[in-house]
Amino acid sequence: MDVLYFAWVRERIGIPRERVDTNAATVMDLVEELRAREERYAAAFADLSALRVAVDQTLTEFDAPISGSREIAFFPPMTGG
Amino acid sequence: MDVLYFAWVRERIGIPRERVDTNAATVMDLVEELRAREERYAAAFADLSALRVAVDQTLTEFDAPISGSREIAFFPPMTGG
Amino acid sequence: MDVRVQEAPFDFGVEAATFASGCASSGAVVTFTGIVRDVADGLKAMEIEHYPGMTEAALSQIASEAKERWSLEKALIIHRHGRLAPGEMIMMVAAAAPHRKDAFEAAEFLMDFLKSRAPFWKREITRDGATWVGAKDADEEALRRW
Amino acid sequence: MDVRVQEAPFDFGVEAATFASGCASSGAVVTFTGIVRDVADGLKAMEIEHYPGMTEAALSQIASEAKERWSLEKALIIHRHGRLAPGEMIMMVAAAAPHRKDAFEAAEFLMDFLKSRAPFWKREITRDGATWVGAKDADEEALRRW
Repeated sequence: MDVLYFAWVRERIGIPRERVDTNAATVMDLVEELRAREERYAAAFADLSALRVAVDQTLTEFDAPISGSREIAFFPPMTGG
Repeated sequence: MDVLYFAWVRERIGIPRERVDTNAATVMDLVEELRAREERYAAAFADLSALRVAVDQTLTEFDAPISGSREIAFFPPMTGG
Repeated sequence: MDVRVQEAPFDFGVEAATFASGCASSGAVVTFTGIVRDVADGLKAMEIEHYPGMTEAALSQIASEAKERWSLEKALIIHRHGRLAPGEMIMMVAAAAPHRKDAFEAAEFLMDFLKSRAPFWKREITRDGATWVGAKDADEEALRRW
Repeated sequence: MDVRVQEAPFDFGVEAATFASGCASSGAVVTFTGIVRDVADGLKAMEIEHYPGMTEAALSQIASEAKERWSLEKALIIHRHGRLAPGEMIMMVAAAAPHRKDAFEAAEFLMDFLKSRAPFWKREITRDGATWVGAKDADEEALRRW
């Protein structure tokens, strides 16, 4: 699936998006896989209360299932308007 | 003093303003004097809950003093905006 | 602070743009515009009577109070009188503040006071004649918020 | 219903006038405009990142919900992204309803959701560098009203 990063999450990880092959069942499982990869991922995902997640462009929670999803995005709380 | 009428009060009394010589102490005293004049005044002032009054261009109550005032205006509740 | 009482139409787009372009230190601009509704009840015109002198004084006082209560950078009130056709703009208010909550509240405050404390009286002209618009209880109720 | 996400500036006066002129059956039009504040803290620019695709979907959903809840005749959202200078307009919303209370509430609802549910992220550029704007508790709080 495609994993996207925005704002300081993008900066910390260093790339705006990447293709990830995973069998993760939930967003949280995917987060654990990413955290285990490298320090920059561990740093970006250190405090989940400072992060939001969208699955296939819809805001959701970290315990949401992701099997069959095409696009997971991680970002800080939004500041529009 | 000058007495002004607006909206349906003006229509009922038939004139937009007039000069009134009075020794009325309060708005209410003036209303009683006007009521006693003619049927059209009595009709216009029949229901004071449907009327508002301004003394020298400031909204006030019917028991307000008017000695020394230059301009008393009677009108229905306002419908601006 | 800018208060205008006039019979002539105003250009809402120009007024709104001019107001907002002078608000660089504010961040939040709210406008309200009232339009003569063009509904299928045979309304031919809206006539607005006012009390020259008192109108300007009342609007200035309302605008000053709003400016003080919400620390507005600017406030604008334009209100027309005379005969208006359906679709014409009756009035507008605008408020500029550093934060949106203040701009919204100030604009609502201006409107609530304009509705029942500024000396305007509306009359609807239809095929069947002319009818003075009655004050609404909801408008009097709205003032209690402030 | 009209939702636009764009890098280019928009003409607030033209947009507001066009919106209001097509509202003859409404009577009440409220607009909100957000401007990059030009305050004395050395802000050189505001950069706005967004999530193409999700942004448009989120704004359309917010506008649809507002339109339904307040029986709006029309709703408009324009939101810019990219680099903006102090004094530039970031975004605007507009809502047209038969009565002022609905138009005000719908515009506030649109703003409250835009602030913390539409995928935009602001970054302030000053002489000292770039800082991501933090989400405000008050903005999250504001959503509970709805």
